[in-house]
Amino acid sequence: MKKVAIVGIGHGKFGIRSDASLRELIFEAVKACLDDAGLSLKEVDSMVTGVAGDEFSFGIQPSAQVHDYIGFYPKPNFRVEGACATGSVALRTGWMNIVSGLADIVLVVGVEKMTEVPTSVATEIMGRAGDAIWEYPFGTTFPGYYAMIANAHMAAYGTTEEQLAMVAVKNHYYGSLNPYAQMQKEVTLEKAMTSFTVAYPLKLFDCSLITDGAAAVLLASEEKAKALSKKPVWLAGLGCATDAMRLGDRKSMTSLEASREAAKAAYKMAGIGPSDINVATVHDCFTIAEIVAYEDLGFCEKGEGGRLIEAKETYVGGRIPVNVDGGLKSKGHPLGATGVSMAVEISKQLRGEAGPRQVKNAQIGLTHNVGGSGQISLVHIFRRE
Amino acid sequence: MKKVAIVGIGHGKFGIRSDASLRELIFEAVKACLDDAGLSLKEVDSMVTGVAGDEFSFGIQPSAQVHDYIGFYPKPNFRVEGACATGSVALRTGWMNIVSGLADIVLVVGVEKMTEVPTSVATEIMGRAGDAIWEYPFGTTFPGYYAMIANAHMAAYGTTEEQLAMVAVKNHYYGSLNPYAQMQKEVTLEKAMTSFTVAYPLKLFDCSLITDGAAAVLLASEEKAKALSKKPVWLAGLGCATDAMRLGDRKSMTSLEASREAAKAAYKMAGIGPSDINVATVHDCFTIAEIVAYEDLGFCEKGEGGRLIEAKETYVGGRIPVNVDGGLKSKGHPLGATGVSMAVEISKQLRGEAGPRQVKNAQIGLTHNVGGSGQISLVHIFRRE
Amino acid sequence: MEFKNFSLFINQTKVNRFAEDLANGKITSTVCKHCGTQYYPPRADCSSCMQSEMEWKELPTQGNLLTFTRIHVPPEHFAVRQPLMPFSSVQFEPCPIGIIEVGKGLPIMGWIPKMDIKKIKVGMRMKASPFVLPDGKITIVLEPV
Amino acid sequence: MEFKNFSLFINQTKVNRFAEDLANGKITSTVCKHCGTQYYPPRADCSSCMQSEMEWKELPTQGNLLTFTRIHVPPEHFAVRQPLMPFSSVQFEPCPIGIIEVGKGLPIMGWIPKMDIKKIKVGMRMKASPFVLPDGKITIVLEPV
Ligand SMILES: [Zn+2]
Ligand SMILES: [Zn+2]
Repeated sequence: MKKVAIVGIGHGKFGIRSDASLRELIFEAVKACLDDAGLSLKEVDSMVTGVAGDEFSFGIQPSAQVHDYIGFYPKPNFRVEGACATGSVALRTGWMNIVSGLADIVLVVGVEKMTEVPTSVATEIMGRAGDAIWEYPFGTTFPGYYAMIANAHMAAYGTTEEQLAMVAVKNHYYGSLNPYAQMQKEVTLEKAMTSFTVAYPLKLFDCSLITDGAAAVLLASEEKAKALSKKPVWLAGLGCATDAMRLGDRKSMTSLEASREAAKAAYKMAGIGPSDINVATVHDCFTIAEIVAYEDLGFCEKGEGGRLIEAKETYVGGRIPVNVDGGLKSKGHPLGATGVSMAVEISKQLRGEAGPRQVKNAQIGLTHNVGGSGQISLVHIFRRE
Repeated sequence: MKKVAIVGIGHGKFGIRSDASLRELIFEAVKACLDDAGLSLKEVDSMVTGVAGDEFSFGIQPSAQVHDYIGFYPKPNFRVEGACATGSVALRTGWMNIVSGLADIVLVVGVEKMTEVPTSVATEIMGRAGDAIWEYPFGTTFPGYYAMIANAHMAAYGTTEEQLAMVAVKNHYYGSLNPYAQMQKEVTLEKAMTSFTVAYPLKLFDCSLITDGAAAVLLASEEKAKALSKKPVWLAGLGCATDAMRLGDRKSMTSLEASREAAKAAYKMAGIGPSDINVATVHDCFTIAEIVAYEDLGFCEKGEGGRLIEAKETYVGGRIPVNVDGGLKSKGHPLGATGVSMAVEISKQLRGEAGPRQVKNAQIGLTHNVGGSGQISLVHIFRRE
Repeated sequence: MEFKNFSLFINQTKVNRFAEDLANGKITSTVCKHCGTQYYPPRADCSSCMQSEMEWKELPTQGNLLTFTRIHVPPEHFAVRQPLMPFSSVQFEPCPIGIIEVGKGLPIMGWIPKMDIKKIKVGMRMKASPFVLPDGKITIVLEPV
Repeated sequence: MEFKNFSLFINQTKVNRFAEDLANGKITSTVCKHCGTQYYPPRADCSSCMQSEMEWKELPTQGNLLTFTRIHVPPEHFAVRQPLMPFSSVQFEPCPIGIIEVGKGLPIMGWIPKMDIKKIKVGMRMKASPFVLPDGKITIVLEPV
């Protein structure tokens, strides 16, 4: 199988970006990405655009807003979508583009402009990312789905609200070191524990934010990557899996089967195991999601996730540093951009360019990106060499 | 490059399907497709879902509705989108899946459930498939965009309203022979010419319909295709191209540059030219679109499209039979399903199973599928051997 | 009874009889005539054997609570400013929801209007019943047994 | 003047000054300070040279009609039952729209309220002007010169 590398990365400021439209957000990320790679758009063969919601982009085919605004036409570009895992679906599709021989250099962009609609509408749109027919009529929301996972996990394994809050404390700490993060201030355990309840037992600081943002990566074939880049980051393993739509239909309420399956596929393809990972970004749309991800990715045994964060093993210097860019929790979660942003962060880590958040001598990194309440999950493994 | 073939086809009834939900429509097409291939879902490695509108599917990640309802999880599935060209984007992505080595057998489905929202809302959703910021504020609709193309084409080349209506007459005739078509009755030139104006100069019979429907194809690698199928239909050429978002920004107002570029790529990859095509399905969302497609695909010279239909050269028995399944015009246009439906029809023709619509000894077929008002276009070429 | 009175958005499905049954006091499922697989929520097609001949069957209504929550920041259709927010007694006391398992692979989601969130425990025995709201909409409630 | 008064949906863009200019009687474009490319509709970023320093510049307002139509089946926001449908005199006479080219690559879309559709011809000379609607919304009209 052909090899593919990331040869350019670009990341816009995440946050409430009332200064910019979807297309203007993308421009920032694409410009940064091209500058990083030292390439012009003329040298790019094809493009994949990740946008999760038509209702956020005010129209179908948001990919056309993108290729029009950056002037990429007439070259190929289309949209892919997998709810909150959209950015990783875009990366997977970009990889397929190159390995199938259709392109040598592919621009992968992810964007979401979420704050233009009222918060209650954003909450509805995401609430319908469960089953709009059979779950939403019970007033379900995104926090609601994960709150149900949290209550099941707490009942089964004794996971505590403090342990959830500890994830928030860690991710806010690292967010404070990431200039692209939406929230750049630390939070104390006490403050997190006493914040108001969004969906019992999840509190404000257990939840990621509604965010505007964009990110971009340039993928290249082996030959092009070696010619173009001094520090290519190789995509060594890809996994994608799905699960039942409704929580109640899942094999387990305390883990995401799609993540377990996607991880299995990615580890197999890369020929490594969980203990080989030096740094990871996981899908912490809620603090419980990070704890479940520790377990689903094999960073600890089933049920031990709460204790892993309690022992600070997922800090830089710990056994497996996780979300040391602030995670969705503190960096923000613009749905379509998140998976691409994760690939940008892991690329920085493997290049040794993560500054105060750098994991020493990181050689192998992993991204984990979940859509909806677990209906899809993608795991990617990256290597320095 | 590896070879990929269609080894199974499935098509649901297109129309106002108030009897079925999106997921139930998909089931019909998938069931028919598996039966046609003589395969079970267990033997399928991966899936791609084409759905154009979140607002039609009442939620992001409509692909999850699909993999949940047909029981495909935990295997990979995600959504792709390119407005009205979504189904062809799904086919392209399915092809990439196999050629990149991620899968040997891929199920490609396309679906849209459009009639559950009120017609004025459907009109709005599609109107915003132009530029929601810079065109929609002038009350633009889908017919409106193509009406502007029609007026420009008529002014430049003398194309007449009668010639437009002749496309409708042809496509309704063939629709009457297609049991899956929404409209199954013929229309006279007089009736088409005297129907009410939707967007000047386009009349009711110049416009495709708002349709519910689903279609599915099974793709397989060369080895699997030869083992599985007596009549594999080989995907010999793929082209995808894009254009500016707004009509006013296009190089030409009388042709779709994206289609010209996509056709060029597909012909090149297949190593053939327009005169080698025995049968084609083209994107006749409006009658003018079929006439422009004749020209963009090289079936006639620029500006000669009106005269090509007038001479009946696109009927069975003519120089190049086009849309002899009824086209979007009469078969219906469920956005995400359309491109897949085109592939189903061309497969039938190349297998010699098109019944009263059969083009004799068809060896090479072409599909042409346009998104929005021309922001994306895909051309696929299929061969019997 | 229109299906939309239960589902809020969608009226067009082969299983719209479900809402009718609910209005008549029954929570119903479908069972595949070919392979016997039972589905709740009901399905018109069987993903086990790919056949589409189903029969309707009333569900058992008692089961253990798989999980629950109480959503304090509701989506558009359930915003507290709307009079229709079901089972909302005071502005800051939205109603808990939960999922009980009434048989293998048969989960019922419902509102839990009568319980303090602190007293709800995973694994507790509960009963599901149809419930007609004052505005004519129809839904399902869970209560301890 | 909020940009939404022109765009209907979107308020948040780097070029929202456009609506302000329109309210002041000017149709404005942006010009790239680096490479001189002029954009209408205005853009905050230059896709020719990938720089983002732009200056605002008033557009010429006369040009030839590229194309036109009249939409009889309007979308949700322009439905005839709504009082706000711009320039709709009688229920079945919606207003034509068109696109004029006021310079190379500078197309202006606008309503053509004063003309019979049969008299509109591709290529005719027209002039674009800002127009404030009774409800405070702002748009652009075209008329023959
Ligand atoms: Zn069965
Ligand atoms: Zn410039």
